[in-house]
Amino acid sequence: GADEPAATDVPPPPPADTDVPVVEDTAVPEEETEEEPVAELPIACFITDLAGVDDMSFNALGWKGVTDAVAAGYAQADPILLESQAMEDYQPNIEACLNEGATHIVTSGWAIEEAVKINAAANPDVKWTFIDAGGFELDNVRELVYQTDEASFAAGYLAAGVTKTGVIGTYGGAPYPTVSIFMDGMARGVAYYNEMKGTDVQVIGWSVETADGQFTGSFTDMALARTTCEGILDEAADVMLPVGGAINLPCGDAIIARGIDAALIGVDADAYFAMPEQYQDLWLITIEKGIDIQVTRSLQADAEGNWLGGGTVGNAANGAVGLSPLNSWEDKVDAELWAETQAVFQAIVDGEIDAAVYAVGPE
Amino acid sequence: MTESTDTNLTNPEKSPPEKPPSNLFARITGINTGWIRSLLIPTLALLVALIFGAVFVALTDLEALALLKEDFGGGLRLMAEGVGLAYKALFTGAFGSVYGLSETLFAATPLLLTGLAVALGFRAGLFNIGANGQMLIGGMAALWVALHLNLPGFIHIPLAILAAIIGGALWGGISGLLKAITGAHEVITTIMLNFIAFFLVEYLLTVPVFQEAGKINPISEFVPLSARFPQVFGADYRVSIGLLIAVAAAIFVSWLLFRSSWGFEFRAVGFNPTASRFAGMKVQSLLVLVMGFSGALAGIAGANQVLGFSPYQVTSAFAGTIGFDAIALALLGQSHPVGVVWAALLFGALKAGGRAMQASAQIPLDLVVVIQALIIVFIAAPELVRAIFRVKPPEKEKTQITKGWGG
Amino acid sequence: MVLELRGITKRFPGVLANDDVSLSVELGEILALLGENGAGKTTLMNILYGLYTPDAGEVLVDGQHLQLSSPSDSIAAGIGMVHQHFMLVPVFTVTENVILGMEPTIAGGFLDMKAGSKMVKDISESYKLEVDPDALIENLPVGIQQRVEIIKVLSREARYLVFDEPTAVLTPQEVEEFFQIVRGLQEAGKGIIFISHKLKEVLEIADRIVIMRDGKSVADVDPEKITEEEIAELMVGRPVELVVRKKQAEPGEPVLVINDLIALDDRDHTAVDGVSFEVCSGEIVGIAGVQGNGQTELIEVITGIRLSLAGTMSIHGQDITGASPRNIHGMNVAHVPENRQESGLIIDFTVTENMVLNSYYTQPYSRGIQMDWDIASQAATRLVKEYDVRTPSVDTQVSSLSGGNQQKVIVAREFDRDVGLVIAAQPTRGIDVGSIEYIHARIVEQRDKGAAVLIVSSELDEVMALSDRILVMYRGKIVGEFDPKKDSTTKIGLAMLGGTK
Amino acid sequence: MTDTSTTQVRVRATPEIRRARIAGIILLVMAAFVFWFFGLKVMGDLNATFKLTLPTDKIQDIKMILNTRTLAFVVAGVLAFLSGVQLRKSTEKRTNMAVGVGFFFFIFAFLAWAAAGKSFSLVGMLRSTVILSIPVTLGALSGIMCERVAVINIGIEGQLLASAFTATILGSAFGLWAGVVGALVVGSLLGLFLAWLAIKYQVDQIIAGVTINIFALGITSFMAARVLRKAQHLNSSPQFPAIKIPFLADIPLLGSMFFNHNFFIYLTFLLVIVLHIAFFHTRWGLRSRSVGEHPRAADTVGINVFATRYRNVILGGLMAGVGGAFLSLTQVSRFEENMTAGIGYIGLAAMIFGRWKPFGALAAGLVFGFARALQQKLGILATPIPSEFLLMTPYLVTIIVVAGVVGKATPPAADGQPYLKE
Ligand SMILES: Nc1ncnc2c1ncn2[C@@H]1O[C@H](COP(=O)(O)OP(=O)(O)OP(=O)(O)O)[C@@H](O)[C@H]1O
Ligand SMILES: Nc1ncnc2c1ncn2[C@@H]1O[C@H](COP(=O)(O)OP(=O)(O)OP(=O)(O)O)[C@@H](O)[C@H]1O
Ligand SMILES: [Mg+2]
Ligand SMILES: [Mg+2]
Repeated sequence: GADEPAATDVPPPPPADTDVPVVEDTAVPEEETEEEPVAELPIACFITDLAGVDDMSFNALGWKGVTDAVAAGYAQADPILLESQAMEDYQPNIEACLNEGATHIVTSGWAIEEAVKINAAANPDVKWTFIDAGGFELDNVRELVYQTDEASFAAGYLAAGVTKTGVIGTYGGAPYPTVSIFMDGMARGVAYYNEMKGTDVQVIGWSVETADGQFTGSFTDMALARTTCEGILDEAADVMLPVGGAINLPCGDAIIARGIDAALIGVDADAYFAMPEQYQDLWLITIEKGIDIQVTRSLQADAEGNWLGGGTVGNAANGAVGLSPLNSWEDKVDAELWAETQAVFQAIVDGEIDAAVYAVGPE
Repeated sequence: MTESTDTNLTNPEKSPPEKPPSNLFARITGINTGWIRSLLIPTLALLVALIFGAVFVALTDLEALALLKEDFGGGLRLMAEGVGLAYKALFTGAFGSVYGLSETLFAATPLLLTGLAVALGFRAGLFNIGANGQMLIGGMAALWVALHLNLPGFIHIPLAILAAIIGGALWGGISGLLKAITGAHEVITTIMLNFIAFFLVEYLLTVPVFQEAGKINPISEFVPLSARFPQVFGADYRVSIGLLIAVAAAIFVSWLLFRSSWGFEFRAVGFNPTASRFAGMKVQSLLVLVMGFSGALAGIAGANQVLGFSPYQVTSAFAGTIGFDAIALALLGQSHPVGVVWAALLFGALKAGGRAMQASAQIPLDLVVVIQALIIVFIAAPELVRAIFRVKPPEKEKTQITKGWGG
Repeated sequence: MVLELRGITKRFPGVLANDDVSLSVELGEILALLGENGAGKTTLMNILYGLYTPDAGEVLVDGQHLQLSSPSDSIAAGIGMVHQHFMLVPVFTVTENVILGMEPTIAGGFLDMKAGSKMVKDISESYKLEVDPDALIENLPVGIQQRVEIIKVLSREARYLVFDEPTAVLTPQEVEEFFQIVRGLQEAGKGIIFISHKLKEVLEIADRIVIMRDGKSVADVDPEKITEEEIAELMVGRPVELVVRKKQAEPGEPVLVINDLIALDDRDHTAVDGVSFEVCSGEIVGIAGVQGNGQTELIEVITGIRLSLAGTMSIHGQDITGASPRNIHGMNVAHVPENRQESGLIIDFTVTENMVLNSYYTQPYSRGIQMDWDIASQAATRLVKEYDVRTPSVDTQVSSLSGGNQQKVIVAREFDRDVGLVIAAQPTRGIDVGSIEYIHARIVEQRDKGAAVLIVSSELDEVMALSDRILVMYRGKIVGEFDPKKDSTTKIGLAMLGGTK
Repeated sequence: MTDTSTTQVRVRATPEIRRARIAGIILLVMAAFVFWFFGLKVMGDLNATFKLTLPTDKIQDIKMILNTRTLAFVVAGVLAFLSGVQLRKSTEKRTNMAVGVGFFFFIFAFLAWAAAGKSFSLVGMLRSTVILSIPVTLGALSGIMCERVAVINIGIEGQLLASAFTATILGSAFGLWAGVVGALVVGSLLGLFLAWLAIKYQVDQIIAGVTINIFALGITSFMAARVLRKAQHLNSSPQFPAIKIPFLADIPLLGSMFFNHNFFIYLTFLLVIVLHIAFFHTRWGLRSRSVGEHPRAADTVGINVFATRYRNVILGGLMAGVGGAFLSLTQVSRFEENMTAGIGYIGLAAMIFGRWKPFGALAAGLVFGFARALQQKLGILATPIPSEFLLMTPYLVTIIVVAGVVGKATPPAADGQPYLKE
């Protein structure tokens, strides 16, 4: 139906008046939004990758972006949702979108990239928004990739200041770059903190040297994620960064079950709002990747006739990646540390700290 | 040993001689109950499965369920509409257009190959759950040849397929070898080798030998034009020579099982390994050989996934769940090549139709899996279907398809 | 005090196994039930035991109709049965097997093994059935297993005992012991039904004889007033030849030579323990012995199926140690294996396929790896005719042939060429008289054509009738050589039990 | 006549000796590898620190510090010694033991190598081993229940998945115990379904089981997509808390491993013991086993073969139901499509590895759990081994164990065969 909610029923996005730069898409000039009316609203179609729309991650966020756009009147009602269950589903799903008359196709996941490239070239009238890969150089495709490690770096700095045990843990679903980039940025942020403060905060589950770490090998095996997290908690970690959608939650379960004073770092959308209630107190902060907002903006631009093709690297400077507010940890985090964290982030925005280490796409 | 058969001699006139199947269908399929009879149960099974599927769709239609409380008739109508829309899409998606038909055949291609792989194993008393892993390894071998040899198409494709055959055969052969040498059961080793193959492929796709240059994601380089399977019905339809290869494989397996001495040995070992050993067959080597053949067939399916369709670039997901679907398929086809062909077409149709159903009726693809499971239940337990439709049973009906752990 | 079966009819698909059969047995009486293979004896008894429901007829005890829907009903009615194929769980102990189904327990279903083994001991003492209550069944010789079956029946306080072919697997001495037991039971007032097709035994023990043929009861006779020949004729329906006719053997060169052969069984215990012998062309050597004394393993080693541990073997002077079954087959050795359905045939295959089971890879049945089924089927058709295999067609599955015809398929396959050595294990086990006569004749024919023949059989009568020379095997060793014409059954039977020469 | 005197008597090795030789050679190779790779090749003189207490433990900071190189040399020596014993002479029992001990030492040396210059929580690894073994063990118990009465249950995976799904939904809607009941009911129903197909309709049991797996995967995914997506409140189940056993839980190492877990883990251990006693010391067990070994014999003494099979297969489904409840109500609070990810199949492997015995199943579960926990620790220790290869560890270990250590296991004699009356 038209008002099908996204994967998680979430309160509206956080207010924009926080100190931290919220995710914003600077590529779309704000002032043009109220210009002359557009003839026709786009018909949106969303295609997931194999993780499906319930992945509590980029697919879910992409779809949320689409439904938000519909709700805001940037796209026609009843957007189409197509899940891919196999590699060979991408092409027919795209064709199904086209056959159903979609004029704006949103897809997520690097694996679909090539199928999109081919079809986008063949269908120049259709607009495409593509999440998590880039390098198309086509006017009708808007690519969204994220220099997530910039925000992750700052979160790492914060975590290093918050930890009491001096150990921070992380694990991911699979060693894919979109996952590892969170882990790598965080580890570098911790290292930066150590350098600044002369401390020895450890990161467990990711090694910057070997560029490899702790993975569950599955984005659905919840029980495995739980023990993976517990294995890291056993090493005395008290801040955890799980990166893998639904498999992030068992780590929260583990912390609650142990009754320890540990925190979680969220990924993608502000976990305080996006994730189930029982974990609310655990989220120290979220490393935000503004997929939903950017997808909505992209549809908005299409609807309003100020479409811009090409790629954007969402980064700290353009606000597409950032840190959420502290939410429930507001009282628990030392104000000085929080100020420092924001300063670190600002330094990244200003280019004084180069936190964009991880490659996010073809050069 | 029970002597339950000492009858023909003492009372030869009492037991009517069993006539060998006379019509062509029976000769080809081995189902000797005549045309109508042999199609009756599968058709009814499909029908019942679809009815159950409809019930599931209706009962999970939350809007209709909500409406049911206020307006019972309206709720029911809404449910019926939902089901109707879904099944119309399912049918037209699979058969309603040339494109649909082509998608059906396209989906059937790897299913047929892996179905044959599993069926061949069953015939020899081996349960190969490892078609997925064998596909992965076979596919990667084909990919290596595709990427690293610079050859004209007419030789490049066969060579890539050959590599897939070798890769799949080796991976399958490991299980055969372990069983022959140590007695480790193939059900376990093939499952484990599936996981191992998957992670191996994940790794291989991050090394320069396979990974697309300049990419950071585990995705392969493009298959060069010379190694791509040509499409047989033109660029608009995804059916490639993979289908022809699969059909050829079915014919080959038919020949292998019923016309070759190897097939004779396979079937002998499948029915009775002890007697086969007494007859001078090398049962242990045959186990390896069968698993090798089985793996090779799955390997070709892997090649099809790698070389067979746009965008000719792979991720570790290229085997999908095909190797598992194949088990159902081989069971459905009663481990007979002809049966497997029909089963593959049916499953292919469900796949293609399922996608259409998702697109136009927003029914999750998983419904197709449910329907598949139900079809197998009803075919495996024809009494169920007969009880529902009050069909009389045929005189004889028994196919031993699998064995326990003993083999 | 009488158990009665009245008008029992039982039909299996295509077979009328019991056709209006009536019989009765009184307490303290031994009734023998005689009949050929497939005459319907076991079926009748299974009905009595509640395993099968009859299509017509009823069972009565003391004129009282019995409702027998499961064995528990029969057990409750005081009927016990020692089955033709023992109903013992091989991996259980004697006690466990005996108490199964009527377990003594202490509170809450826990097994009271002490009570169990005491029960076994008590019964075995009072009926002189010596057995170790804690031994595993699979480790016991058949004779002892039979005792366990009897204890099982007695422990259920049966008044009527059915013995289905109890002597088929026993040596003459064991048979003698068994008869002691049966007489003891008779004295204890039990009613006994004794099934057999060994005429001598029946005449020795029975008070009354009922003869069955083709599912019908054809005679009820007094053993005092009838001869073996008459009984045989009643059983088969025509006069039968009870002896194997053969000429004096003319042994030639040694064909099979075995020296100090040692081999293990499946559980890695020594089964063949330093065996040496030879078989010459033109003679039949029979190996007698109680089952499980290494005969099976010996044959398997000679035919290449089992690896030997030490020793040498040669055929026609050519070393065959470590040779594969196929190599040995290639040396013109015919092998009729012990268990036709397990190792001789693939019963789900057709007659044709079984006829080529060990020659399918050779010309003319296959060229390269391509099989020529037409030629194979022609060959099978010829063999079926030549060896009198009664089958509707060569495309019939062997599983639907009778045991005798199944055995003939094997004999046809193995004998249809220039055979130098015949190895036949239990060649006539469980098949009808007609087929036995036929197969015996074929074996003698091979000998007369100059083949060396090695026969293994647990039926001492068969070994005596066929062999020119008898070797007795006991605990893996050859313990004696006998001449069937001179030595008595008793003497050989003693050797089979490990007695001195 | 032939000259017997000159024919030499060839003596071939018994299988026992052959096995011992192979074991000896493998151990020798392992010794050499340990000596060279973990001993000589290690840079510098590094210590590995094994933590024996958890951060949450009462008693804190017990550690075991070992010199990697010294340990490697010692282990190499032990392996070489075991190898020597094997190559000289051995009995079957001692071969298995030697291989087991050898692997234990090898893994120890390997861990020390991986942890050289670092520290890691050994107790955490062992605790994880126990937790990870639970669903595998329960799956195996389910298999044992069924196969002991000769019904093959390859549908454990599906039974686990369906009952986990039910536990999540009912748990979310009506609380913990409703979830438990739901899981048990669904597990049992799928057991009944298997029994019904296998006994009443004599459907090939492997087919019946595969069908259950496919059906469970399909229907749960379908429901998750069609219902749970819109009704998120049904996909957030409560969790059973850990129950600390007084005093015992505070014993270093053992306390964390065994005595500070949720209800289901204790239940699983209890089930293993209860089933062992039930199978081998009660009337029920004797009858069940007789039905699996020789159904006709059981029938002839008045045991109802069909009823016994129905009952046990349903109980088998129940065991899987416990496994599903464990996953959903103690491990994770959310159902995910295909969240069992093959654990049921591994349970099947554990059943075979454990030779159809409850304690064997537990041991096999622990071996698998250990392999998993090992992989997780290695991921933490940042070894040069790529994570993809680490992820293979549990599966490799299973293959090695099944092929190398177990060999051919003998199932109940009638396993997989339908019982035909008349
Ligand atoms: N023994 C044989 N003699 C002649 N032809 C054979 C033989 N075996 C197989 N064939 C040929 O192979 C074809 C397929 O064999 P068939 O259908 O009998 O196999 P099957 O194992 O009986 O299959 P099913 O599983 O259906 O019972 C037949 O049509 C027949 O021509
Ligand atoms: N369960 C069964 N199904 C079909 N036919 C059967 C079955 N049991 C026995 N028969 C058939 O019924 C007939 C009688 O068999 P039965 O076993 O009673 O003979 P028997 O006299 O005991 O022979 P034997 O001396 O070989 O033990 C045989 O033709 C046999 O093949
Ligand atoms: Mg899904
Ligand atoms: Mg009988």
